[in-house]
Amino acid sequence: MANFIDQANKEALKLMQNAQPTLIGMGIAKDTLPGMRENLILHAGPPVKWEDMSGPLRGAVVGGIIYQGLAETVDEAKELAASGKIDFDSCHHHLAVGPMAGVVTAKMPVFIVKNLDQGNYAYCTMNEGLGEVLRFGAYGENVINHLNWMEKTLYPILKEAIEIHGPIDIKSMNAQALQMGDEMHNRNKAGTSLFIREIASSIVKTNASEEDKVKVFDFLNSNDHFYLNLSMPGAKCTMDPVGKVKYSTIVYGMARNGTEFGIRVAGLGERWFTAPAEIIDGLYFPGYSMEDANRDIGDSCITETSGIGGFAMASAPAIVQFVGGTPADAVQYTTSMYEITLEESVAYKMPNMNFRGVPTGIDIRKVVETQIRPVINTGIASKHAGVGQVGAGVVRPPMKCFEDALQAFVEMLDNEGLLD
Amino acid sequence: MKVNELFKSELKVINMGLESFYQDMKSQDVSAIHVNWKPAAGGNEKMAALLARMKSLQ
Amino acid sequence: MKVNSMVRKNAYYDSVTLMIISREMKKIEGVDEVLVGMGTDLNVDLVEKLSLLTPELEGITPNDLFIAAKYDESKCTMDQIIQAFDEQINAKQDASAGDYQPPTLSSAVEHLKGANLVQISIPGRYAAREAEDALNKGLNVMLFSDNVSVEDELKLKKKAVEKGLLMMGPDCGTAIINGVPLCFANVLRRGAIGVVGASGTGTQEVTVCIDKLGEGVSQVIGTGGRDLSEPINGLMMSLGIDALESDPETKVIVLISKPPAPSVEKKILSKVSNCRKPVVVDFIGGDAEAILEAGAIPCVSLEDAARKAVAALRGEEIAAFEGFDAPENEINAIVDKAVASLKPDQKNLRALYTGGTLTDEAMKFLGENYQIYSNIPMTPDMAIEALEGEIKGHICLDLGEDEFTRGRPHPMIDPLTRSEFFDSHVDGTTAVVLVDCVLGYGSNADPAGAVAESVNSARARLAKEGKELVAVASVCGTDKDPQDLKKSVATLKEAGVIVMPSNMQAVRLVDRILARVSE
Amino acid sequence: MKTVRTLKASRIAEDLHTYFIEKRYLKMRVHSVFQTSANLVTQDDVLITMVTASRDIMPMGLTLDVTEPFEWPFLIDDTVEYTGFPMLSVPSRQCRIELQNVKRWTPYLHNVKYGNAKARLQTLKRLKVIVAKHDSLGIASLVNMLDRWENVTVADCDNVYCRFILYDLVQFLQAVKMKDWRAAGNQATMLIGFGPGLTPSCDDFMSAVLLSLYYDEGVEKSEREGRAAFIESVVSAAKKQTTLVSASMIQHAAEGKASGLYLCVLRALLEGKIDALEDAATSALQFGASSGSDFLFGLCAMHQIIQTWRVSV
Repeated sequence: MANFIDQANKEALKLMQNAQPTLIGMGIAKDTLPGMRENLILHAGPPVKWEDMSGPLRGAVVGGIIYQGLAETVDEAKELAASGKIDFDSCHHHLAVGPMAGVVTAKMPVFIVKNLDQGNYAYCTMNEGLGEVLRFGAYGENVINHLNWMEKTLYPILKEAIEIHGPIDIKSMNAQALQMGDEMHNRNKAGTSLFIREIASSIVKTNASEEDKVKVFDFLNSNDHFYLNLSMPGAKCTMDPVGKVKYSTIVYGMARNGTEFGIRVAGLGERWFTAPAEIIDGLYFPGYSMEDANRDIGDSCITETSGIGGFAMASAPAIVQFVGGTPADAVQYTTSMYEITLEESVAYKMPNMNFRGVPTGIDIRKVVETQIRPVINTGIASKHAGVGQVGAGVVRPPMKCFEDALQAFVEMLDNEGLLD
Repeated sequence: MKVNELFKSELKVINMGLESFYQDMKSQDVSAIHVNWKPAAGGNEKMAALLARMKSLQ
Repeated sequence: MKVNSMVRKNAYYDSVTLMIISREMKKIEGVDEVLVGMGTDLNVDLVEKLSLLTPELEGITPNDLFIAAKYDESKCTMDQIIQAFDEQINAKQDASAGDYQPPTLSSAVEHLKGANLVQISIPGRYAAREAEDALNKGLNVMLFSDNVSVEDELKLKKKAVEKGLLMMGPDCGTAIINGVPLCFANVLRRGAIGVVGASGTGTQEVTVCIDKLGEGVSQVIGTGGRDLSEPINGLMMSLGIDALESDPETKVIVLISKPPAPSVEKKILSKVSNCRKPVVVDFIGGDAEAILEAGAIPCVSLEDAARKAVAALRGEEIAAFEGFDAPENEINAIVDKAVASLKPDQKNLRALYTGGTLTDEAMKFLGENYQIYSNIPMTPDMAIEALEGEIKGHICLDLGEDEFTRGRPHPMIDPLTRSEFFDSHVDGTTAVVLVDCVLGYGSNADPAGAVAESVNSARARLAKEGKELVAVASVCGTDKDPQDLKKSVATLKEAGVIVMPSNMQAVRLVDRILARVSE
Repeated sequence: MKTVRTLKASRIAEDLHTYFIEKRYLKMRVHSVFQTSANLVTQDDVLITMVTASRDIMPMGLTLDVTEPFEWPFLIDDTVEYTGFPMLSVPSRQCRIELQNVKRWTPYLHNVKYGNAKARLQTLKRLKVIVAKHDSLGIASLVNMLDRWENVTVADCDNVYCRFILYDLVQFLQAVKMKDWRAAGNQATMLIGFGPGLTPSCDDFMSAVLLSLYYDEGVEKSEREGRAAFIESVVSAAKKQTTLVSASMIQHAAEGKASGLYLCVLRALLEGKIDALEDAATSALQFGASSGSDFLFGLCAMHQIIQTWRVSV
């Protein structure tokens, strides 16, 4: 008979396989996210204090404060952030996820994604596009204006369009995008296109002006990563129920705040196991080098946690070049992820892996035993606030996170008298 | 005996250890695979012990 | 400074490759300027302007590749520059990801469908666990690793016998399964002689001799050196005999081992006496009577074992072979010539072996007639430790033993240990140097070349004292081995080494020479 | 008996497609084989380039649908035949490449939305910075001298190729700037075939020049003839003076054709789209066909000249 850990993992895997992430609507953070309030600012990764925040995260916080109207100037915003009058917390603690800095403030619009299988929710802001944006720590006037446009124009139209359209099945959209060359982390071109196709007629049916509709379409069309902010909450609401399975050794959360990398393991509840985040040895845009790079940042590796992203690299040859490899390397990356996972996804199949399902369910035991760490596709942010993306690459979580978690797991079993 | 089944089948070798032995196999067109073997937990005794304790659960 | 060039007609490499290569080539020590490019007029103009022009470049066309270089001849050669070019080209092509290498046995089994044998050469303290895992998965095991405890070996072999699987080793150097050489094994003709060997180079010598005689092997099963000890009780040799007896391809069985523990010998021989196929047994220096009694064929040497197996297979008369392939007068001429070249104080033997069982064979034969210092001495007082620095008398060494290999590769892989002993132990009192040269997969790429080099430098050293050196060698290998028997023999002969067809014949020849010089 | 190995093409360049339809029967020879590409040459010295999926498709080229790393099923000098059926066959290797239901790829730009002067100036400026930052092994480091080419010295050169060609290159650019097409044609012969690489650096540079001229929307009637003669003289010089691969690249450029990545850079430049330029130029430098930096240098040089033409008009 299988032991109770294996049984717990089986149960956890069932939750992953059966999850039904579905976009059901949009709302304002303060009215939707549990525990959200005016003076609370959420950020990516495990909790971090203002003093310990890196450049881009601080920049995004400053931008967030100004956008929220809590301060008017940059200096005021910095002072306020340091004053202790603003509370900071991890997005993950409020059922949310955010790419890069991942800053969420009370009045930001968010997507509402529901896992129809378990009935739980996940939230994510809308993707801002490329260039000078809050998530890379920019806080200039353009950034704030753009955020305001997203709130005042984009949000009402999309919200109405989703209401007109009805729920959108993220899982099947992921599955299709995967077949079209996306891995839903660093490439979201197919997903974004599918989303536009799906929502187009509903946008047209909204009451907005023609001019605004055109702007919305242009914006969606110009932003290949728009879908990332749907694939992320999709992965988040898939993984959250796993976190409640006692004795499971599966990783249900991975996230970085630009200072530390943190993981969460099902059997160990809400604890974060953290270690300093790495600086990525990736492919830098001309003129930039590792010296310009911030430590690894963002909640987007929730995609890898759920089995897509870097785990599905074999299916996205187009991005392989941008992480400095060949298509054969991509297949190797994906193949090696089967060594640390427990199952293959039933829903997410990769055509050029002979329709094998993506590697699903990271087991901390396997990671420690094989010393193979999860592979994450990621963008690299400049360490200076506001510069933006300076490269892309492959990063892996520090081994210490997994070793500490394994040790804690054994201690827990010991405390419960379950080990000899 | 199973050995006699081996004598009748195509030899397919898993090589674990010296990679040159694997290269020898490949150079003779023998179907082979090389295991990128590392001691459990990369030789970290403490981790190996923790893993062993978890594995002892039956 | 020398200016030189090379032209390759219609050679095309993509631009990025060419550019990176020319940069890398400038880093070669001694290279002052180097240009790599396509032979267009303007490029040749540049070559000229840099004073790198050679007549060779005059007939070049735009579709030819050239390398033009200026370099310090005392530091490098054009060949080196061209070689560096080729290496860079190849390195670039190899840069793509190789075959997938799974991290664990379980995963390997999934990636190689139908895998049936695991070859293990990881550090001994981890090896038993992996071997056990393999047996549990129904896989045959070739365990090359040493430092596996007797307890573990017994446990593994019991499990293997229970499952009817091969558990070759630990410390098993040679096996050939279905015609595929494993670890240190030679490339042999396939045939009808099945071999179970507890000694690595002994097995190699027998199988190579079989090949030289025009026959082949069905299966060669290695058992590891401890199989016929009391605790292990010949578990794998017994299983091997059973497997070969029921193998339709095998017509004759050969067993090779150092003398087994008496109780084990009894067990093995009783098995042999029930075997329906002819069995040739070479328990090097073992009890011939007992073997005969068991209805098997005893031998006087490894080569003899091969000859008798072939004879048994061909249904020919089985007689002991104790001489030479060459006619007696030729042998005498070789001995005369060798002895004549030596000075009166050159009396000593220096036998420097890389193969363990080959050393045993030499010691067993020569040790009867001479007092020889060795790490496997006939009597304790002849142990190598008794030498204490000062070198005197005859010496015969198995350089593959732990005492010489600590911290460095086996001399069959890396000939450095033997080269060092040539330098330190071959002196003005040396009459004969006796060596083996083991070819095959896993062995050094050119052991004969290394021996030739050592012989040449020793000869140059002795020449200063006005002395000659006599070197005798045998090559354990076949023409199909990667190192090639013919080529190895030619290399040795070119260095003036007397090459004999087998270790035993080399030993006998040395015996004749020593007998003459000690008269 | 050996079985016939069948490979499938996934994409084909339109010009090659038309060529096959026109020819009905073709006998070709394998000209060269690289890791991710291979060239065939017809009896009329037309070059056909096959690539694997990780490589950019070329004019007169096709992409094979194969997994990588890929070993090409033929060797240099093997004969390849096309007999009107939608496939190529390599009789001596029992191998064929199927061309059925293959997607077409357009090897030239269409629907270019020319951007305004300001935007184009910005993209050009950005492109120069990108090229300057790239560690070039060819002549691209000369991009730094584009703003002041009347006063260059050898100190501007960081390698032997730049030093050798600097003077001739400046003369060439000067002639083009003055629209002295005859002088430019003569001067071009002093460049073609020079530099490192299978496609020598100056050839990459020159194809960028020709490609830019092709898409220059402001040609006046009076200069058409002169330009055409210049282009013709460059193409014919290339046939004599440089490698076959280079000569075909230059010929294609004269017809407005180039590999996919190069076209992307050009489009971004023409349309004045900074983001698109950033991505395309980076890819062209890192992963593009050979000598991307020399090609981009050529774009910078030629577009700078085109800008000055516009200003002076």
